This record gives sequence, C-alpha cells and structure tokens, in this order.
Amino acid sequence: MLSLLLIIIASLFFTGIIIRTKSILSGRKGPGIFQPLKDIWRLFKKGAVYSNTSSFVFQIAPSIYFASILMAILMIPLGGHQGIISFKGDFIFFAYVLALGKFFMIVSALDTGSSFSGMGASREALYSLLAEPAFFILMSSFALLTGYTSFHEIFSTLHFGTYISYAIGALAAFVLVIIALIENSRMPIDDPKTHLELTMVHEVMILDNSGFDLGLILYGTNLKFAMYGGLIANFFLTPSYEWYFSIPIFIGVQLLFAVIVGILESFMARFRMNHNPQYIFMLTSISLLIFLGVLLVLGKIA
Amino acid sequence: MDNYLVINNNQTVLLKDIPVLNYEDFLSLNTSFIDESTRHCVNYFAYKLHNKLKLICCIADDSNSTILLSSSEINVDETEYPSFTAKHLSFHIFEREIHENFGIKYSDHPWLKPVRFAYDRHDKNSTIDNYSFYQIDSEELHEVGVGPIHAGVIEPGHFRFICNGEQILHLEIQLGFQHRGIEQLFLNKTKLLQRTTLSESIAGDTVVGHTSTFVKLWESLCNYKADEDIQFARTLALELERIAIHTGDLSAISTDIAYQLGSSVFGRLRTPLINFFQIWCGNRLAKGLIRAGHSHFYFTKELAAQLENTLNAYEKDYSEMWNVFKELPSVLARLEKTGVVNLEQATAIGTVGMVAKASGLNRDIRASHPDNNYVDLKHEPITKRHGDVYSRTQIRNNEIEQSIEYIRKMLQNIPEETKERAPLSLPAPNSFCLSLTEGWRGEICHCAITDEKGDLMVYKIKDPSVHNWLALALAVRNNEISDFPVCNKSFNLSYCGHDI
Amino acid sequence: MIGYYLTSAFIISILLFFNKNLKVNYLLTILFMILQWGFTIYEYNHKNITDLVYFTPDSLAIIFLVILSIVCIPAFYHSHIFCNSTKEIPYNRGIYFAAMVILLTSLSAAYLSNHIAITWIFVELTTLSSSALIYHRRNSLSLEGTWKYIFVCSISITLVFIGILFLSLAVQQSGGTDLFYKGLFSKAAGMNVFWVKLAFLFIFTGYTSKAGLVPMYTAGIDAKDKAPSPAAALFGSVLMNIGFIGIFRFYEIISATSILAWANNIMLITGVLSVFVATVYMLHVKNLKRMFAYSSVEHMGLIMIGLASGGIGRYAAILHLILHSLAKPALFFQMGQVSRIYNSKMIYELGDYFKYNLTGALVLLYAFFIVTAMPPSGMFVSEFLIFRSLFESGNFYVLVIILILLTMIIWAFGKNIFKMLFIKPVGFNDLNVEKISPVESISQFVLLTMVIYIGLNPPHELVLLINSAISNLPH
Amino acid sequence: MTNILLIIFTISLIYLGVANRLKSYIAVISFQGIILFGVAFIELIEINWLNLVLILLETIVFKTIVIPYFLNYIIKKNKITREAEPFLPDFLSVVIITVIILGSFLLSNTINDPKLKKIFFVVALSALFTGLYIIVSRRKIITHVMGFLVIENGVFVLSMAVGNEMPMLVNIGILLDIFASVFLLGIFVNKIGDVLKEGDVEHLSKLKD
Repeated sequence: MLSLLLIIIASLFFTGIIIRTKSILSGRKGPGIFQPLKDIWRLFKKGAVYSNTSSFVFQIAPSIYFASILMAILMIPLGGHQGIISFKGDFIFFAYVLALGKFFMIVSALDTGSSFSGMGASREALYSLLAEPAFFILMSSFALLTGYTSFHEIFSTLHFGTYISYAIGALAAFVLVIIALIENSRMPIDDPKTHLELTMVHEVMILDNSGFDLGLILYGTNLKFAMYGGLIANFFLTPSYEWYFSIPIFIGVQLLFAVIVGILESFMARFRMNHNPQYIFMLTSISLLIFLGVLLVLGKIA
Repeated sequence: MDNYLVINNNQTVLLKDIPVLNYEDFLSLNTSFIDESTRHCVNYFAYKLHNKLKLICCIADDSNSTILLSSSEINVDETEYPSFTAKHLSFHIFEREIHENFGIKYSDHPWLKPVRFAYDRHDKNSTIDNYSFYQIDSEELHEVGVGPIHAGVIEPGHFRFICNGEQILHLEIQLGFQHRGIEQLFLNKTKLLQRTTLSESIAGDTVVGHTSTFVKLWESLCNYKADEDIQFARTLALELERIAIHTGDLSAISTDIAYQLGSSVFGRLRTPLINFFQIWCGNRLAKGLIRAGHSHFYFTKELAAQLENTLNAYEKDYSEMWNVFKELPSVLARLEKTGVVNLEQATAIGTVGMVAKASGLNRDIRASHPDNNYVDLKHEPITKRHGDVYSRTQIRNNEIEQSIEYIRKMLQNIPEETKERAPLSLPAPNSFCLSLTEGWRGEICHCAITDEKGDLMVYKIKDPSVHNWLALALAVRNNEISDFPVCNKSFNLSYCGHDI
Repeated sequence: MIGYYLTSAFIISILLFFNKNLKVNYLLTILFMILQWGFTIYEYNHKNITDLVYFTPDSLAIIFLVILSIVCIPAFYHSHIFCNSTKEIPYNRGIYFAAMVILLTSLSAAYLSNHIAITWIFVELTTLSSSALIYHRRNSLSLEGTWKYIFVCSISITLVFIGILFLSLAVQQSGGTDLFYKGLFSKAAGMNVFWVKLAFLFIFTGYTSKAGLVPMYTAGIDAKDKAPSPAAALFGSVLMNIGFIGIFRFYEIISATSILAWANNIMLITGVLSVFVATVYMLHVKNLKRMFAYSSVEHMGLIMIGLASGGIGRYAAILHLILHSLAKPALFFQMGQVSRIYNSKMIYELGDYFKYNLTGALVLLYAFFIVTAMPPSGMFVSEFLIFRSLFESGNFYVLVIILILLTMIIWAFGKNIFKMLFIKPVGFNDLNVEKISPVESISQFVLLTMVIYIGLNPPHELVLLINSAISNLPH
Repeated sequence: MTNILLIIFTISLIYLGVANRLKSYIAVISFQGIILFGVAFIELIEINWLNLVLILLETIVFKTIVIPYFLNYIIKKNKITREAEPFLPDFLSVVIITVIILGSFLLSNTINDPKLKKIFFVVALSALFTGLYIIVSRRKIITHVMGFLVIENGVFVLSMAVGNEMPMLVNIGILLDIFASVFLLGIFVNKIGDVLKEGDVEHLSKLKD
C-alpha cells in the first residue's frame, strides 16, 4: 500500500524534474515542475477525436495500457513492506502485464492505418523484444541468489555481503535504469522531445491519440517511470529499515534517477536508429554476466 | 568567340550581342562547356518572343571569372528536341521548368517531372492532385509520405519515401506549394522600391543575398557604380547573415539528433547577431537595409564598436560550444557517414554552395566571381571531401570562423559616408544583365532583360536550392528513414526559393 | 664465446648502420662472415657445453648453425650485387646490411637457446630485423607486406607466449620451477595433460607463422615476395628453420607425455593441409616469386608429415629440411637475376629466359628438378623416406593424397618454369636487357649440387648429428 | 575485489561490440589499462618490489596513457575516419562477444584444476577471442591494432594467473607488449602516412593471389 502511494506521488513530479534538470543544464529557466502534470490535466478535460478508419481497439487501448501499468505497480514492494499483490513468480506476471499493455498500444497504432504509426509500432515492438530477456535473466539471477521468486521476498532477502555481490547489485541497478529508459522511450533510444515523425518511436505510435486518451497515455508513462524508480529503490532498502528511513531513501532514489535521466538527455545525442538493437542487447549480455556472478557467489563454480 | 559571348559578373550587354545559334549548335556548345568541372550552368531559361521561344543559357566559368552566354530561338510546336539533360544531368531542372512553362517537348529527357505547378504553366491539367509519384511494386516495400503540411514549422513540400523497413530506397521530393509568381510580379510592379521589397521576400532566410543580387543587377542596368560605403555595408550584411543562419542551422542539426545542449546554446547565439541587424536597420532580417543606388543606414563607427562587442561575446561562447560538439562521440556517430553525396554525384547534378563544397566541389562565387569588397578579401573557399552531414556541419563552422575574420578585417577600415550620391539613371534598353552573389546557401543568380523602352521584360531568379534539392534526394538513399530529418537540415534548402 | 659473438655481431651491425663507405661495408660483411664461421666452428667443437646459462649447442643447433653459415655467404654476395644494381643510397644500404646481420645473429642465438622463453625472445628479434628487410624498397606494396608480416608475427608470437603461460601452469603442477627445455623434458611425464595440450596448440600455431605452415603461412608468403631476393632466400631457408626448431623442441617435450599420438595427429593434419594449400595456390599463382614461397609451404608440410609419422620419417624430416634450406636460396638468388632482367615477377610478363640469360636458365632448370624432388635430387631421397615412414605408420590414405597433391605441384611448377624458359614473354621490350655475368650463378650451382651430394651420399658426421638430434624422441 | 575488476573488464569487452567509434575503442583500451593496474596491484603485491613497480608502471603509464595517446595521434595524423567500419552489423558483434564469453566460461568449467584461478582464465580467454574477433571483423587496419591490444590485455590477465610463481613470465609478457605495440604503431606513425595516400591507409589489400 505504502509503495503504491509513494509511486503515485513520485509520478506527479518525475517528468517535471527531468525537464527542469534539462532546462537548468542548458542555461534556461524552464517550466515549473508541475507543468507536465498541468498539461495532462488539460488533456483530461478534453474529449477525444477518433478517426473513421479506426475500430474499438483504438479506443480501449489507452485504458488497457493505463490499467496494465497500475496493475504492475501493485506488485512493487517497498523494503520490508510488500506490494498489494504478491505471490510466487510475480515478477513474471509483472513483465507480462506490462507487455499486455504495450501489445494493445501496438495493435491500436496499427489500427489507425497510418504509415507513421505502423513504423513506430514496429520499432517499439523490436525494442521491447530485445529488452525482455535482460529483465528476465536479471530477475531469475536474483531468484537463484535468494531462492525466492517474488519481488517482495527477493528484495527482502537480498543481502550484499561480499564484494562481488556489491558488483552484482550495482550492475543490476544499471541494467534496470537502462531498461526503464527503454520502456519509457527516453534518450538515448528515443527522443521524447522530437517533432519529427520519422525519428519517433513511442511518440509516433500515439500520434493519433488525443484528449483524454492521450492524457491517460502520458500519465501512464509518468507512472511507469516512477514504478521503475521504485523497483530500483528497492536495491537500496532493506527490510530492517523503519518507514521513516525507507521513505526518504525511496524519494531520494527517485529524485536521483530523474536527475540522472535529465543529465543524460542534456549531454548526449540520441543513437542512430540502427544502433539501438545492439545497445539494448548489451543489457542481456550484462544480465548474463550478473547470472555468472551469481553462480560465482553461490559457489556453483569456483 | 563567334558563337558565344563572354561577360563578367554584373555586366550589362545588349541583347543583340548574344549570339543566336540553331538548337543543335546551342546544345552541343553548352553541353561541351560543362565537360570541365570548373564550369557550371548558372541559369538556363526561356521566354516568348514573337511566337518563338528564345532560350538563353548562362554558363559560369569559375577559373576565368567569366560568364559565357549563348542563345537560340526555337518554335513551339510538336517538334521534339534533344535535351541537354541527356548529356549533363545538371540541366534537368531548367529543362523541366521550360517544359512546364512553355510545353516544349523533349525527345530524351529522363524525367520531365513538374517543377512548381506554375500558375501560367502550359498544361493546366497537370496538378499536384493528379501527379503520379514514382512507385516501386513490391510486397516488402512501403511508402511513407510526409508533408506538405509539416509537423515542425518548416515550409510546405511533399516527400514520398519508398522504404524497405527502416532503409530508404528512394525519395521523391515534390515542391511547388509556395509558388507566388514572383518573377511575374517583378514585371507587374513598376516602382523600384516595390521590386526591391519583392526581392527581399524571395526567400525569407536569404534577404540580404537576394536583395543585394537584385540591386547590383539594377545598378548595372542603370550603369551605376555603387559608392564604397554601400558596397562595404552589403558585404558586411552578407557575412553577418551567413554567420547568423549557419549558427541557427547548427542549432537545428543539434535538435534533430536530440542533442539538447547544442540546440539551445547555438540557438541562443544566433539571436544577438540578428538583433544586430535590428539595431542597424530596424529589422531583424535586414529588410530595408539594402537599396539600389543609396542606403538609408550608413554603418557608423558606433555600430562598428557594437558589432565588435557582439562578435567577441559570440565567438567566445561559440567556440566553446563547437569544441564540445565536434568531440562528442554520440554526436559524431549520428553525423558522420550519414547522407553522403559524393563528388561524382555532386558534379553530375550540378550542386552549388555549401553542398558542393562539402563534397569537395569548389563552387564559391565570392572567390570565382568576386564583387563588392570580396575583390580585396581574396576569399579562399573551404572544401571538405566526404560529403556527409558532418562535412556540411564542418563547412558551417569553418565559414562562421572565416566570416568573423573577414568582418574583423573589414571593421578596421570603415569607409566614410558619401554625402553626395550620383542619382540613379534609367535602365538601359534592349539589354541583358546577370548578377551572381554567394548567399549563405550558395550562388544566387538573377537575370534581367529589358525591352526597347528600358522596362523589365524578363526577370529570372535562381536560388541555390534549385540546384541542390536533388542532392538531398540522392543523399538519403540507403540511409535510415529516421536519419532523414538531420540530412534535410544539413542541406537546409529553401522551399520558397525554389517555388518562387 | 656466445657472449663475444653476440657483442661483436651487434657492434658490426651498428657500424654497418652508420657506415657510408662502400669499401668499409664490404669489409664489415666479410668480418661478420668470418665471425659467423669462427663461432660455428667453435660451437661445433664444444658440443653440448652450456654457455652463458641459456645457450647449449646440441646436435640440432649445430646442424642449423652450419647451414646458416653456409647460406649466409652467397646471401651477402648477392646482397651486394643487389645493392649495387639498384644503386642504393648509403643510408638504405646500411639499414639493409645491419638488419641482415641482426637477423642472422638472432637466428644463431635462437638455434642455440636451451630455454623456451629465450628462444621466444630471439624469435621476436628475427621478426623485427626481417621486417626492416621486407620494407627495404619503401613503396606501398612492400609496406603492405611488412605490415602484414609484423602483424601476423606479433599475433603468433603472442600465441606462443600464451602457450608458454599454459606450459608454466603445467610445469608448476609437476613440481618444476623453470622453463629450460631439459627441465621441461624431465618433468614432462608429470604434467597436467590438459595444459600441455593447450600449450601445444598455442605454441604450435604460433610458430607456424615462422615455419610457413597452415594456418599462419600467409605472413611468410608476402614477406618473401616483397623482400629483396637475397633476403627472401634467407626467409625461405634459415628463418623457416627457426620455426621448425621451436616446434621440434616442444615436440620433444610432448613426446615424453601421453599425448604424443594426439600431437602427431595434429601435426599430420597441419602437414597435409599445408601441402594442400600450397597446391591450390601454386596452381593459379601469377607471381613467380610467390610460387617459390608456396613451394616452401609444401616442403614444410612434408617435413611435418615426416616428423609426425615417426620412425625413419624423423630422420627424413630433418634431412629434408637441411636440403630444402640449401635448395630454396638458390631459387631466390636466381629470382634476383630474373627481376633485374624483366623488372617484373609476374609469370605473364616473363619468358624466353634462355635467350636473355643462359646460365640463369640452366640454374632454373636444374633447380626445378632439385626442388620438385626428382632423382637424382637429394630431396628425392628424403621425400622417399618420408613416404616410407607414412606407409610404415599405416597412413595409406594420407600417402595417396600427398602423392596426388605432389603430382599437381610438379605439374604447376613445371608449367610455370617451362613457360618462363621457352615461351616468348608478353609485351616485353628486349632492347635494354641487362647482361648478367655467369659468375653470379656459381653459388646457385654449388648449393644445388650440395643438395644432390648430401642426399645421395650423406657424410657420416651429418648422419650422426641428425640421429643424435632425434635421439630424445621415443623409438 | 579482483573479481569485480575482472567483471568490469569483461563488460568493457562487451562494450567493444557496441561501440562503433574509434574514440570509444581507444577509451576502452585505456580503461582496461586502469583495470589491469588494479588487478596487478592486488594480485602481485607479494612479489619483489622492483618487479611490481615495473609491472605497475607498464600498466598505468604504457597501457593507460602512452598507447591510447599514440593511437589518437595516429588517427589525427593519418586523418583516419572515425568509424570502425565492421564487416558485420554491430548487433551481431554483441551477440558474438556474448557467445565468446559464455563459451570461455563453459570451457573453463570443464577444467578440474584446483590451482587454476578460473575467473582469470575465463576473462583472459574472452579477451583473447574478442580481440581476434575484432581483428577479423573490422575493416580498418588501425582497428586491427586495437584488436591486437585487446589480445595483449588478455595475455596480461592470463600471466597474472601464474604471476606469483613466475614473475619472470609477466616481465616477458610486458616486454612483448611494449615491443610489439611500439613496433606496430611505429610503422603506422612514420611510414604509412608518408608512402600511401590517405585513402589507402585504411585498407591494405593489394597483396593477394
């Protein structure tokens, strides 16, 4: 319950912080932290426009997408406090619930029949496809390390004792950050600010959405970001922490995450589109290394 | 010397001095000129003359700083003429225009694609709605159409990509959405001021370039020698415009590769420069600054000091930003080897200006046909060899540095204001005049023909974009479709300059 | 003694490098030859006496040292002819001779070394000095040859080093602490087989670049093609020997372990592949010099096969190597004359050699019979013995394959040589053909005749040496 | 601690597959130098100090500073374009390097040798094969040199595994390192630029049959 609340709170200011960081770094004043939220609110008050060529899929997809993210958030624990839903193997459910939402977005993009949306859908599908193994290998490594298969149990029994397990933890956090960037269509994979359809990935998929639907999608993205931030924060929380420790740590990690994203987006150009696959696949390679590291820790190999 | 006439830049000659050849000789003469890569066609146009069509071809010879003129008269009937384009691709756009406007039939022109759907075109049935784009039939390919209404605030133009997945196989560019009939307006508006303001509006980003081309042409027609301070101001304005637009382009390129820092810093740096125009002449785009035969805005010592300060502040920040930009691997990875136009292609399609120089083709009017203060500046064009987006970016950087240097040099010696200016006489009758200027984008060419009363009879404008649009279509082949925006921006071609 | 030898050779090479006078140059090279011969004779008389801890002149080392001393005389002679005919500037000539002296010295030291790492160091030195020789002409092609040679050799030398590391792991486990061949040999039985296998793979692969075997033979081909002919003669003989020695000395250690049969198989496969590759290239090669280089690959392949088949094959392998090191230089020396006449090495542009250089043509004809091992060539004897050992070890299929391949090689070799000798060249202008004195061909006749003599009537002393060299191998 | 360093070393190998700029390659090589410095320091602290100092100097001065600087200089001097130009798509490179690492891992798992520090072995083999892979899959000769340097780094890791018992071998390895790389780079610096035109510097492929 606590984590759900915290993630929702974090989602309110997350994108704002990124934008603010970017503005400050490029020497501008920039919009207020809540400006993205205000934009979304404005969209919520509007009606949606549907093209004649699109079917009901296009209309329900944003809601399903939003619901899938909410569902996924329910599973995120917070240190010792487990998420609202928690069962054995829930990280698999987590991944597939998110995939379901994404699937509907892709289908709805294809539903519009626009050549741009189709292009974006194919790109997004490819990147998710490549990022998925990394997440699974990562989580299974931790399942192997701890001997449990749910988020809550994994994170509450995860103890970093030796040097090598610290290295594993650091690597895992890194992989999760990158996965979060990919799933949220941020730099360097995608440029959320671009206005050029040809270079968009996620944006071009939702080009035909408007009004309330668009608001849902945008807010869903904010939630997703905060959700991954929450997941990463769990690496730094142990069950022994009291809530008055864990909440500041949680917020601190979220803040740090947002600032890092902002810095990253300020000081580099995005990748060329055909470099994205190998970049994403690198995560799988690193996850494999984590897996090998876990085997090393467990003494399965000398 | 009997079948063509040699003139210099901004020289007025009598129309009857241009030799009239029969079409076959005309064709072989002009196509043989182009065999040398130091010569290229600056303008080739037609106009109606007593039921016949008069063709005038102007070839610039860069090594001798001359322009070679020749002409021909043909009948407009069902006769099919052999085309220049079949021999040299660089004539394609001129012949397409002649075909579109006058309906000449060519026997071997590879593709008589409409240029701009001009209002007075020959075939009124040919419209953008029934234009059939080039198509490739395949299950695996898909078409993506972009424009004419653009997502970003650019100008209208339609781009039709044929892609295999993410890879562009073919790009067809169709313009003409901004056709305003400017050349006709030049004839309709009879006052000099009206014409000058018209020339300021040919291309919004090349105000100084087009205006100074027009006024030089006009002054030459009136046999008027501009005073030193006027020439000085024009040169200065041209270089300032170059710096400002190049900086803006660098910002836009940064935006297209999502490099936020470059985008905002270069974007900010452009502002003080165009603001300087505002201080100088009251308009940020330098409208009103350049007038034929006189000038309202003398470049004073105070202005010079102000410009000096602006440049100092600019240069410091600029070089800091550029040094970061040029070293950043993620930036270079996007720019290098993207959108390559090799020297062979650049020569074949007759590119000019920055695009040509980026591919190693040395075309710069400031060096080959200098006028104003460029005679003293001894401009040395910068060329690159790869012809990719990065080369075009580097050219911008180098030209910015070079222009700053030129301005500094010029500021040391500001000419006194001439108080008593000679009045502008009337244009010479029955004359032809051609004026070339190197705008920031490349060579601008204006041609004028007067009738027996000295009124304008024909006015032809050629923006460098006319030559270069095809280069963009070639450059993006086999690139990723997501690299198109940055390619496009690296060329930064004018839509309205092409559509006129 | 070896200390004096190394120091004096070093001084001579430095003097050669700085000297600008032609006469002094002659004098210094003669001085070096005297030194080399003196050293050889000294070592011959002090067999198996360790000098400076790391150098022991055992039988194998003596054999190759003598060959080196024999070959170096014509090599210097032809080098001088080469330098005079191309009118080298003193600076380039200095580099050339200095590099040659260093090459010969480091080869001698590498032959004598009794420590695996010391051999390795001197082999690395030969790479460096030979690259200076390959780059002698200073044009883009020779640069390419040099670059490839250095690059491949650097990788192969790294592989050898990795092999040595694995070997050291194996030695530590059997209680050894040093890497002297003798120590290794005595501890070999107790070594961890896995590491020895790995070590063998890496060291063997590494030395193939010097020995001119599959897989790293390419470097040697380009080197021989691009180096001046006298230097190519050295590359084709004494430099290949050092590759063989590197492999052989490690093979001795292997022979004391349980993986001998496995190693034999690897060497057999490599040998057959080398002959195969040589055949393929010789069939469509366009450059005569490169054809000679590929012929070396073929011979080294045969030698590996002989070594791997055991029995009389080992004796034959070393004999074959000796004969090859005498015969191949003759061909390369002659190649120097050919390129002086035609200014080309492309078979297409060569021909009618009898008309332009009678003695040279005779040398080529003679060498053709010797190198393709036709009787009465000594190589016929050694090849015959290799085939016998193949037969005796039961590798009939290999024997058949090798015989077929050799027939094709003889055909390819003969086709090109006879075209060169009798058929008119294409587009060759014979107005200003350089006349070449028959005296220059004497050395080649001598070398080739030695091949016949040694093959048909091997001196008793040589037989003893060879037998003692292979005495460590199990019978 | 060594384990962490070696894992980071392995990640740098994966990064080589992703990177397509020569500059990133140089950065990786320099970075590997720093890691090797750390490894050498921790592993070899017991050997005699002179040897240790030599090894540490070699890693930090030579591998981390001199060679990368040299490479940069060569690229600038010979005006080599900054892209690696692989024959295969980069995506495949990452996959192949991952397979190489997994392969070396599986291979080393079959060895039952209590004396062997397996992680050294895995990392060294991975570096070795990654280096070879880079050599065969890249078009430019400067990238071949970089591949060779990666191999050298792998050899260094391997020699660490036996370094305590036989410091001499480590020294010889260093000798090899310095010798070969100085020589390879030396030709590049002095000769290639003079003899060949710019375009030819990138590919040497005229000699063949």
